[in-house]
Amino acid sequence: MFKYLVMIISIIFVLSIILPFLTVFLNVDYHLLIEIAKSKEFITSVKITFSAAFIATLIAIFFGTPFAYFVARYNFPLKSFLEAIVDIPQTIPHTAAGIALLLTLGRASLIGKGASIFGISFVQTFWGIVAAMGFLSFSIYVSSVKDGFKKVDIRYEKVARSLGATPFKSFFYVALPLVKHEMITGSLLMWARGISEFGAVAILAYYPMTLSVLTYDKFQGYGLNQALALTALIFIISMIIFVIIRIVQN
Amino acid sequence: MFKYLVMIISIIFVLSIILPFLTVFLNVDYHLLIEIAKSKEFITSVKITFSAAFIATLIAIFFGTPFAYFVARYNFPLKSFLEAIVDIPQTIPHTAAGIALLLTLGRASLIGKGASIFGISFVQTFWGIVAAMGFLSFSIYVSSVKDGFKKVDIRYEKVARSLGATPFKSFFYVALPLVKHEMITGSLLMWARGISEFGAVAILAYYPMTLSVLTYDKFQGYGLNQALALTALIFIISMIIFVIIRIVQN
Amino acid sequence: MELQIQNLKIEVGNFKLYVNNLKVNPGEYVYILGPTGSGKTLLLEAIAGFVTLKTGKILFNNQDISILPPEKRNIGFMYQNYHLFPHLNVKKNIEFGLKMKKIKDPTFFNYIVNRFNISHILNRKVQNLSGGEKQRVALARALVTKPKILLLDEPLSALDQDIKMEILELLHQLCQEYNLICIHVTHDKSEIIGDCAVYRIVHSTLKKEKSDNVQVPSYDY
Amino acid sequence: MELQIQNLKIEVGNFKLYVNNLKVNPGEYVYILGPTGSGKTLLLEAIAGFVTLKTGKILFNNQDISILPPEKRNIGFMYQNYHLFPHLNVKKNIEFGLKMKKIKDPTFFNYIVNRFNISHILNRKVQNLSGGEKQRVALARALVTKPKILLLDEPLSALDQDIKMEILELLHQLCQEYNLICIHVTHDKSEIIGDCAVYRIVHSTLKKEKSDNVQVPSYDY
Amino acid sequence: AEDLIIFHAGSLTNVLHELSKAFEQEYPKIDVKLVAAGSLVVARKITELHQIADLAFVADYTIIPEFLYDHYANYNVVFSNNSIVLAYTNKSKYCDLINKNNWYEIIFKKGVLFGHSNPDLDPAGYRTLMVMKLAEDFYSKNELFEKFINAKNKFILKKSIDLVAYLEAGELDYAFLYKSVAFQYNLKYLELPDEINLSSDEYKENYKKVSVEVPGKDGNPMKIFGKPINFSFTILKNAQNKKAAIEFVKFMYSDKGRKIFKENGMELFVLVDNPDNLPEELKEIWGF
Ligand SMILES: [Mg+2]
Ligand SMILES: [Mg+2]
Ligand SMILES: [Mg+2]
Repeated sequence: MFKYLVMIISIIFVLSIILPFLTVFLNVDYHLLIEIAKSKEFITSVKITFSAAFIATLIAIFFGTPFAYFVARYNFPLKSFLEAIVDIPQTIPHTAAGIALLLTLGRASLIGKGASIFGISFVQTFWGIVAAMGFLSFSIYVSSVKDGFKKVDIRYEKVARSLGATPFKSFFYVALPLVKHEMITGSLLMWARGISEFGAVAILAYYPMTLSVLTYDKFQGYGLNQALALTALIFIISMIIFVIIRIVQN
Repeated sequence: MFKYLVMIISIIFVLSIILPFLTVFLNVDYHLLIEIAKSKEFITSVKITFSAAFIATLIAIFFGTPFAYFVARYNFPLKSFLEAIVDIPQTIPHTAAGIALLLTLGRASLIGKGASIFGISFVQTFWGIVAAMGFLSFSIYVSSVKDGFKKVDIRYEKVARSLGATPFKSFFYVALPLVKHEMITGSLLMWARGISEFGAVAILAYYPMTLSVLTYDKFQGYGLNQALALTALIFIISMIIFVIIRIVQN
Repeated sequence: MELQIQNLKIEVGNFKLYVNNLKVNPGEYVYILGPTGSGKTLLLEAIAGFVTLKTGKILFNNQDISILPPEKRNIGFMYQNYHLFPHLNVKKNIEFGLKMKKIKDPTFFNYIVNRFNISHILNRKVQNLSGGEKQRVALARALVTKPKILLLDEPLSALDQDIKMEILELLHQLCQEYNLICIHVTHDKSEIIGDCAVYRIVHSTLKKEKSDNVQVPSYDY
Repeated sequence: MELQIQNLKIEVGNFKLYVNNLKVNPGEYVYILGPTGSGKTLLLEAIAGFVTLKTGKILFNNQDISILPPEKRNIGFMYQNYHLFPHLNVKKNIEFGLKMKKIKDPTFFNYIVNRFNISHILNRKVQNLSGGEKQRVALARALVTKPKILLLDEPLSALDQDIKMEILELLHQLCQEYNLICIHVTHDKSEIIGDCAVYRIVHSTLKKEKSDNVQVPSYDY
Repeated sequence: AEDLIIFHAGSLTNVLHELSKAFEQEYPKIDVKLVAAGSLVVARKITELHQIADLAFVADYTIIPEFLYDHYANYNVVFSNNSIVLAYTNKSKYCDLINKNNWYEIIFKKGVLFGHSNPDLDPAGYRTLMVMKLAEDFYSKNELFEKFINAKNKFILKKSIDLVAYLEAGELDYAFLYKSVAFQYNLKYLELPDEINLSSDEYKENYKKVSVEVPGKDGNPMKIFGKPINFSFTILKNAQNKKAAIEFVKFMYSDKGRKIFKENGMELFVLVDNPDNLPEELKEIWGF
């Protein structure tokens, strides 16, 4: 009885998740889908979206891994405050984050001026996409790896030290390999989230168009059919990514 | 040496997160901020945003808790497939999700027609906001509670059964209280994420305006100063929410 | 009023367990020995109703109870880590069964609480109890609803050495006091006291040992 | 070449531990007894260099090693759960110290591997080893870099009863064979064999027992 | 590749998209970036948000002189005209019944949803309000405008083009759009009487009788009076890629460009304000 009740509620729940996907694939114009899939605009957008999310993830790995280790291994004043700060971007409206980033990285800002010396600018450029994606999804990576480090018994590292490893070596040869799994899944999840980012990207870099922005643009400028075909394509891509993440996780 | 290197990278990392917030508060026009904080438009938007996210969370609690229990406690074919499906909305671009929801819940759809009998419609209404927030953030709640159930030793429930509890009672008096913490933090995180949602809300229900949409609208239509003041206000609200979540979590 | 298991077969995944015949009378305390992973807990769970039987019957008072759900079998179950409900204090843990079965019997509740010498810790959190206190609370919780059968899954293994004997003697006393059918599973033969029937799981099958010869070579488990 | 600890004081949070004097000679095997939570592990970690001393000195060969980082102390450390690196196979676990210290000594490596009778499991994953095998691999890993001091944190507690004695004897043999300073901490006095010095942590202070009188009342720990 | 950034009224999305595709084929080194917004937003992006663009296309020719002169532009090329229509689809409620004499009743009927764009952001929005004010007189329906403003069965979206997808999805029954937009998206549409549809120079004086307030420069309210709908563009003074912008305009007035406009239901012409300030190349092709 109880089991069936739980089962029925669960089934309703799952159906309500599947339904939007089903609706899209039932209504989409498949000729248009194939046409868009082949279009230069779409292919460029896929490349930009994937590579921007990839670079954002690389940056998060470089800065976030030491941070996660620092927080997991050492005690210091304001530690929990620091941990909290890293999670804030997860809960702020993305459009507000986008405006904050625009101000921080814009041409008139310190960073914007500094970056322009190296020929980098963030507004309406690829690097703006990277910044927006990175800012709003790095905490996924960090919290995954932080949990990993917290789960790893610090005694492994102590044993390594007693066997002659410097802190540096015990980090690289013991701590990092033991969180390899969390690093990989954290990266994949961050990458996937980066791909899905919209609000901040739309403000900081409407161009070059990511898949999110392109969808919105099509919806607003070119009507439903194009947007729908694009949505279906994105769903297919998302599901492929998702299957990959699941395979890696298990 | 190693510790200092890790510390320096961590500090750079944290600074780069704090910087956008700092920039906003250094540049905002505080008179305008106060004016907006008092404006009817803003207050309405806060009310709508908070209550829509709240209702979405309630729905997730009602449907998602049994689902999480079902997945954590029972074995059945395609279980891992089902678990995977629930996580998909996390990785799809939100604008694409918005278009899928528009099609699924629109006036012409089955659900839309059904709902209209009860006087509910989803496009450009409060219920559309609830649907968009719910669809894109319920998996935060579900995965929190699912992890909770998985961590609870099933033997507690078996003991309860041996003491005369029906499955229903052992669920309510033992399983649920033991995941109370995960339910609360999962709800709060889902609520916060709902508040931050933009892409899908913008498509399904640009009106009535949530805080995310209002920010975008101000930015696009009325210039940076208004958007900036709004962003600062949102940051303040987000930080308050965040502190509350942290307090509850610990 | 005896418990009798006949031709029982359990299959969980690749794991199998056979019990051809097991009979326990009220007031009788029997031991089941077996190494870790031999299926001792599983057997108790089958008796309590948490495992679907492949074949066979579990008779209590000559009635097949294997068709009943756990909550209707009236069997006390104690896991090795007691599994006191962490969200309830000592008092509410003990009252849990009464509440579920809608029994109101404050006299017996008070009697049990005094019997186990835990009246002074009723308002404590279960997390803060010592091993022996946890054990006694768990026993009180199991017995306050007056079950006829008490299943004990390695009841001493989480206790400090010095109180093991004390609790073991208590268990034997309770068995006689309430005329209980007690089944005690363990991997440690030193827990066997008194002249009890001893069973052993050998090659997935429950076999009876001569009760006067429990000293078997140690390599066997 | 002896290890000497003088006026040591450790403070971690509210926890304190004092060692007025502890002296161990090469080839000597000493026991430190104490209940769970008394700071046995902490003391070993202090000797190995993982805990900052409040006051006091740790002298080895009359030199204060307490200023050295752990990797320069040349102390073998074995935790009760061995902590074999799960991402490395048996061979790589044993080679780890050699690699870190950039030692190339295949002869000694082979000797150690044969000494501990683990040459046939070198390519195994450490997860799949038995308790005794893990123990021997952990010892090989600790000893292959030729430390002068071997710290053993409850070295027998994760082992099955039947091989405890075997490993205990091996530890004593190793101590003599390599002229090691061995410190064995445990809460179980039955692990004491031979005529060894025995210390006990009482009220946060390490105290020496008469080595011929280790049979103390059991309520003491 | 060099970028040519064009800020434009949403209602020009389709035609400019086609135009820029054709243009990119001819000039493969130039990458055209189209950024659509309501025309008032186009202006504010340039003046308030200091965003950089090469060309600005707006749906109301008065916006360029009002907002962009003299700091950001010093000439204004009126290139096409338009009218307001009531667009719908064959799924729209009462689509079989609607005509010139009942539309202002049908849009208020129960179950009907209609939409227009935001008057503060988009000329199509304030023009819709003007149409309703004119209709109140024209049809002698007292309080028609009042009823329209207070109607609950409507969406107001940022720019008129945003309404199209909702019409197509069946989420809207009727939307006030430019005729060219309705044409481009193959929507059905009801042409409103010339007296009120803001298309004709003939009724110029009639249109002038109505006005709408929108946020002007510095956010102060600004009154806009009714007038025939004319689209205009300018090359911005701070354009980073003026050369490509000129090439684009030349391409727009080439045979290929004209054809694209025609296919999108728009007539292309030239009326220049301050022709002296035009780049030489454009003076040449237009004969100034
Ligand atoms: Mg067991
Ligand atoms: Mg210890
Ligand atoms: Mg282009």
